[in-house]
Amino acid sequence: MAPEQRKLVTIVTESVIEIDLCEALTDLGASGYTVTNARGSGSRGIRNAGWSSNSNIRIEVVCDEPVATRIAEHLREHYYADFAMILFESDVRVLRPDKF
Amino acid sequence: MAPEQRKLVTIVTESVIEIDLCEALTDLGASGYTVTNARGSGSRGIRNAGWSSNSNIRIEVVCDEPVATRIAEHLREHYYADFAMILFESDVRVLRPDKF
Amino acid sequence: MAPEQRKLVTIVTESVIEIDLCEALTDLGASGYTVTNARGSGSRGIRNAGWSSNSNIRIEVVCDEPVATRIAEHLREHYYADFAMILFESDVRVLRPDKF
Amino acid sequence: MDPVIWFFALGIVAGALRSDLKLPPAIYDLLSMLLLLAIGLKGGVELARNPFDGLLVQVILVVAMGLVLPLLIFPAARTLGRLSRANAASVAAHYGSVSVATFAVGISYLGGRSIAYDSQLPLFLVLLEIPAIVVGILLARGLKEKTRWGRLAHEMFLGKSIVLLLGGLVIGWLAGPAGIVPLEPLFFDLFKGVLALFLLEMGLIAATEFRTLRQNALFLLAFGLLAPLPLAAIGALLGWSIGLNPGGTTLLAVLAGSGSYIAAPAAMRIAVPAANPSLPLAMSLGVTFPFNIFVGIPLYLAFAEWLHRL
Amino acid sequence: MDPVIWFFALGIVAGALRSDLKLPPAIYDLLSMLLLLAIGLKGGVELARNPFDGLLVQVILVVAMGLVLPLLIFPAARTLGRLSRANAASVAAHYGSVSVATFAVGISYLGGRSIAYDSQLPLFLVLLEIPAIVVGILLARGLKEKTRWGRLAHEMFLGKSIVLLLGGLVIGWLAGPAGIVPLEPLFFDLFKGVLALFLLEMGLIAATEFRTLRQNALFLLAFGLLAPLPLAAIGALLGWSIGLNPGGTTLLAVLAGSGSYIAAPAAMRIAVPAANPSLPLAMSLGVTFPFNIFVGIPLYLAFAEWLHRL
Amino acid sequence: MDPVIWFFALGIVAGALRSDLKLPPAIYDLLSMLLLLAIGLKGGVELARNPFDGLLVQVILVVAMGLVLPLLIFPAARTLGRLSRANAASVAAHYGSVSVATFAVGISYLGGRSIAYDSQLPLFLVLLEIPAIVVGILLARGLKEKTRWGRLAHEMFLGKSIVLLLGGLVIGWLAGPAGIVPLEPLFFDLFKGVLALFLLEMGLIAATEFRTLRQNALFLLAFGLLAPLPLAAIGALLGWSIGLNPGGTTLLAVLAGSGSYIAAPAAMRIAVPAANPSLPLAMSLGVTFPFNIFVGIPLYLAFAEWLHRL
Ligand SMILES: Nc1ncnc2c1ncn2[C@@H]1O[C@H](COP(=O)(O)O)[C@@H](O)[C@H]1O
Ligand SMILES: Nc1ncnc2c1ncn2[C@@H]1O[C@H](COP(=O)(O)O)[C@@H](O)[C@H]1O
Ligand SMILES: Nc1ncnc2c1ncn2[C@@H]1O[C@H](COP(=O)(O)O)[C@@H](O)[C@H]1O
Ligand code: NA
Ligand code: NA
Ligand code: NA
Repeated sequence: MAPEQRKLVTIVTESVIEIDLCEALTDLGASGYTVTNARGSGSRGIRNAGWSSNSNIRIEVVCDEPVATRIAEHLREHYYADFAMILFESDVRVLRPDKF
Repeated sequence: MAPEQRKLVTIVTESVIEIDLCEALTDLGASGYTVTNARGSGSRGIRNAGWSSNSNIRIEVVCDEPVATRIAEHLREHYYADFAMILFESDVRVLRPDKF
Repeated sequence: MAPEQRKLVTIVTESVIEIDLCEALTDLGASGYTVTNARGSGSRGIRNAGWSSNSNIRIEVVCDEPVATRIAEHLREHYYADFAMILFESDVRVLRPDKF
Repeated sequence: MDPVIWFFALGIVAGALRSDLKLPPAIYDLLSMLLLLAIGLKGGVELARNPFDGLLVQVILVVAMGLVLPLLIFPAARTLGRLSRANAASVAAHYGSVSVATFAVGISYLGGRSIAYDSQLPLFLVLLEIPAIVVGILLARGLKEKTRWGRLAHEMFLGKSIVLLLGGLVIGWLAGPAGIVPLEPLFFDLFKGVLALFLLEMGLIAATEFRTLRQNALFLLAFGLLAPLPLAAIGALLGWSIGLNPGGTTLLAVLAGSGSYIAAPAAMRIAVPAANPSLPLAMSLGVTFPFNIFVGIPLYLAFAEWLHRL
Repeated sequence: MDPVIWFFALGIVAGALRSDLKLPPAIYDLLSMLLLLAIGLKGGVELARNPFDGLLVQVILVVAMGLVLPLLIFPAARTLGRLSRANAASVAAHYGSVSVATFAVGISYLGGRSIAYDSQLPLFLVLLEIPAIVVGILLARGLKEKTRWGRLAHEMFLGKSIVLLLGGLVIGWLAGPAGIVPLEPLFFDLFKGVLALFLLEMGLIAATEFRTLRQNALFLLAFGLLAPLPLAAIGALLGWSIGLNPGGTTLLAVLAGSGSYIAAPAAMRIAVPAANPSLPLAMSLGVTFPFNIFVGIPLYLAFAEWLHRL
Repeated sequence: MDPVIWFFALGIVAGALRSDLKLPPAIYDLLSMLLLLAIGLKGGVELARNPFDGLLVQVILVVAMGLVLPLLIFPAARTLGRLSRANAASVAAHYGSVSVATFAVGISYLGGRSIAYDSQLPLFLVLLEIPAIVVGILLARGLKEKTRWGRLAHEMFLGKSIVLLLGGLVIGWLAGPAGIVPLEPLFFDLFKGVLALFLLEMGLIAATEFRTLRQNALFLLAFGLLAPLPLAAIGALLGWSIGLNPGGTTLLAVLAGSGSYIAAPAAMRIAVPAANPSLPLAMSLGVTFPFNIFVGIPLYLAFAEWLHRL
């Protein structure tokens, strides 16, 4: 099995939307996702995870290009205006391409 | 010191194998690794970190190409069939290439 | 809005310098950063997060090339000699380039 | 003065001086779970001890208050504060709903002076949490179809605070005064200590939230300080007229005069994303909460006692 | 009914309704540490108070039971349940080993009726944890050289539960009834409250695990409900015949009739990766644990008392 | 022997055997907060009960001791241990400062024998935390402008331990013996149990730190074992000469003879990065702490009582 190219989409955003967002990712065609707790700072100020209203999550999705594009579109439409959020994408090689 | 190319191998898997896996990474030639707690969803269902049997870890290893290949081989042989696990690889530039 | 190239700088280091380091990142021109708790192993031994003196953080900064270079310079000068620390850089595409 | 309040003050001071003191999120969760369960259990045991009639009428009136309060707050926030529709609705939802921590300090205050309160109060706490949030969402969005009410109902009714309060109530009622004895060391004896630690963290958070009060600062400060009084007066009058004792009347005033900072922020963030989440939080946590625990609660008790002397 | 059990029911209900209620993992760890230490300390103090002879014979027989039980379970799981060799062995390991939480509920149940139990029971809890796991691994893998027994022994003998139970036993024994007094408020007075919180989380987990019971659902349900009875009967008979009192006999029945969900899952995951980890967990946590705390424990006590009247 | 110490031993053993036992960091934080607040509150209540004169002179002398101790330690570490300037200064800072856990064990030890101690001791604990660190930094860096003293002062004075100890002192003093009663179940009744859990974790950490003692191992071991004696003697002599009672004298000896492992490591890591952080930690946690709790404290008490019989 040769490694194959996929996209890694990383999202950092408010933890309050974790459930909604993860549901949306699955609906948009992602085969899975990984979430870690995070804190940080950005254009919407410092979010230092002292308590739940003020904590971030960091979500990673390995997927193919069309799904990555759909995710970016969806977030831009539904979340970008109102939520602390960043999104970036990079190229990765995966081992079991059938999984993603 | 010019930055130099290395591989970043990222593994997301069940936390129950952390000790074994980290030992194996060192044996396979990795100069180090970084672990964070995670939760997620994939082909083996939702792993939401409610308690230890059901939580994930996310491991990162910065290494050269041969080590990255050895790690992928090792995981494929020993863990892929039976454990919730994904692995992906990307290119990174490091500052102190002698370290990795 | 077309996606645009940026650098993702990832730093893994001792959690004791989190406050100083995050201040420095902002001063060096980063528009933000994301921090997660981590543990790991490297040239300075095992850091397994049992208690605060022995735990790591993992910091990510999305920024443009000059800022990435400045960050690398700053860390090399002020921290590399005395702290458990690694730094690596990769290419990412961002959605709202004006933010970074 | 009740010593638990000094812990809040300590938190405020440490936060204002930017100390690195910080409770881990897991501990914050543990403490709030213990408080919610303790309040519920206590209420349940009291219900088992003194069952009472006429609950249905009281319940209806209390829920009605929860629906009316945000309708009074919304226009005030909209006109006096010149807040956007979304922000005004969010403030209405927060202040129409209730603060568990303020209620806990109220219980602690009454306990310190051995003043009894009616056993149904924890139930009223549960009942008042949600209606104002629903009204707030309707005020912000109208009856647009897009609101995912199913998702929201789930978020609100199955949120941690309702589940633990209600669960505690039922378990306390099932166990009764005798059955609860083995659980008392954790849930009742430690109550004040747990509340003290919780208030320490609340102080740290309040100090941070207070700092975000920049735009509209004057209005927000004034609103946060003055709104509790008429709201609490409404609560006290309702309590008195439905026959609560002075302690119960005080606690209903506390509920009406306090602003939510757990259920409302989460629900509004999802249902009305355009509302600025830190605005009502800064007001309810940074201004109203300290006002209530230092000044408000004694005032409401005095008012309730005055009413009962009429 | 013991009120701590209602907390389990609350957890089940909240979990089934998919509430967002969730104990942070750190709190789960704290609660389980407190329970393990409390059980160990209590046993140690009792051992210091009533030293007894003939322990060696009892120990040998109890360990023998731990080795025999999985050998009885394995063929049943293999033939009746048509489970793969690995899965049947894993079920055997889980049910041959013991559940600390069920034991804690058993202690709490006996305590509520002031029924004494022999002081060596916590020691038996420690002794029964490991043998069945070893047998389960052998059943799955045979004596292949590839099993890293050193690594596994480390995992099992130095796992959290053994270290805390055994450590607590030794410290309790060293401290004795007088020395333990200053530690009683945390470890003994809070025991039931801590157990209540722990059971709340267990209920939440059980609700989730129960959902994964899909394939083989009927067999798994039947096995999870019916297996405890013969297993507990064996435990009770052994307890009675080695001279335990009715309380001790009940607890040995509880140990035999309960399934592990801490030590066994971790060890089997490492030693027999081919076994599906959620299958035995769903059975032991989702079916047998609730069965035992609601129905089994009272039954085992009745049986133990009947035996002692013979 | 005080049973809490066995928990430390259990931690050491489990750590040495590389058990996977580990307290979550959040629990470590909770336990240390509870200890710090309890010590502060206890001191504050005592201060309210027995106000005393002449505090200012005592305060000045105690701070002076905090400044002098590192000046004695530095040359010893530099010459006998052949440590680099940075490392020697770091050791001086750690041993000149104080260990809260050792102090807590000292309190527990005195409590077990009903020996009273002067109410100002918790205040001395606060006062002794910082001066030695400042001297240590000056010894390492001289008066270079580059030291960011503002940042460091913030780190030290607003660090968790000072804020909680001082905050507890003030709250205890404000509340007084009567006001503190409702807080006693959490902060005083659970004190020993919380200390036991904390020492369990300290044992686990000490076992790990001990392993890092490789280079210079002999000197470090010798220093860690022998340094406490003269340092504690200085503390005892000072305590005796400023008129402390035997219990107070013992605790001042404990403070002088113990090494910091919270405030000093954090401050030195930032101010003197060139110092190896695990060296003083391994000594203070891995050698001196166990020495003090097993051997030192009883010795210091004997010495203090001998002094008071003079
Ligand atoms: N330049 C950046 N690099 C890394 N993370 C960032 C950056 N900007 C923002 N973030 C993260 O994204 C979250 C939301 O960003 P924002 O919407 O800009 O407030 C912040 O709290 C940070 O955790
Ligand atoms: N497409 C994906 N993107 C990101 N993370 C994933 C993806 N698929 C699986 N994971 C993570 O890897 C873990 C194991 O995956 P699996 O073996 O597919 O169940 C999951 O629990 C997720 O945390
Ligand atoms: N090769 C590596 N791959 C991933 N993480 C590493 C690697 N080397 C070191 N680290 C991380 O960086 C921290 C500091 O590294 P060091 O300065 O080498 O001790 C370690 O504790 C690890 O968390
Ligand atoms: Na209100
Ligand atoms: Na069993
Ligand atoms: Na000292």
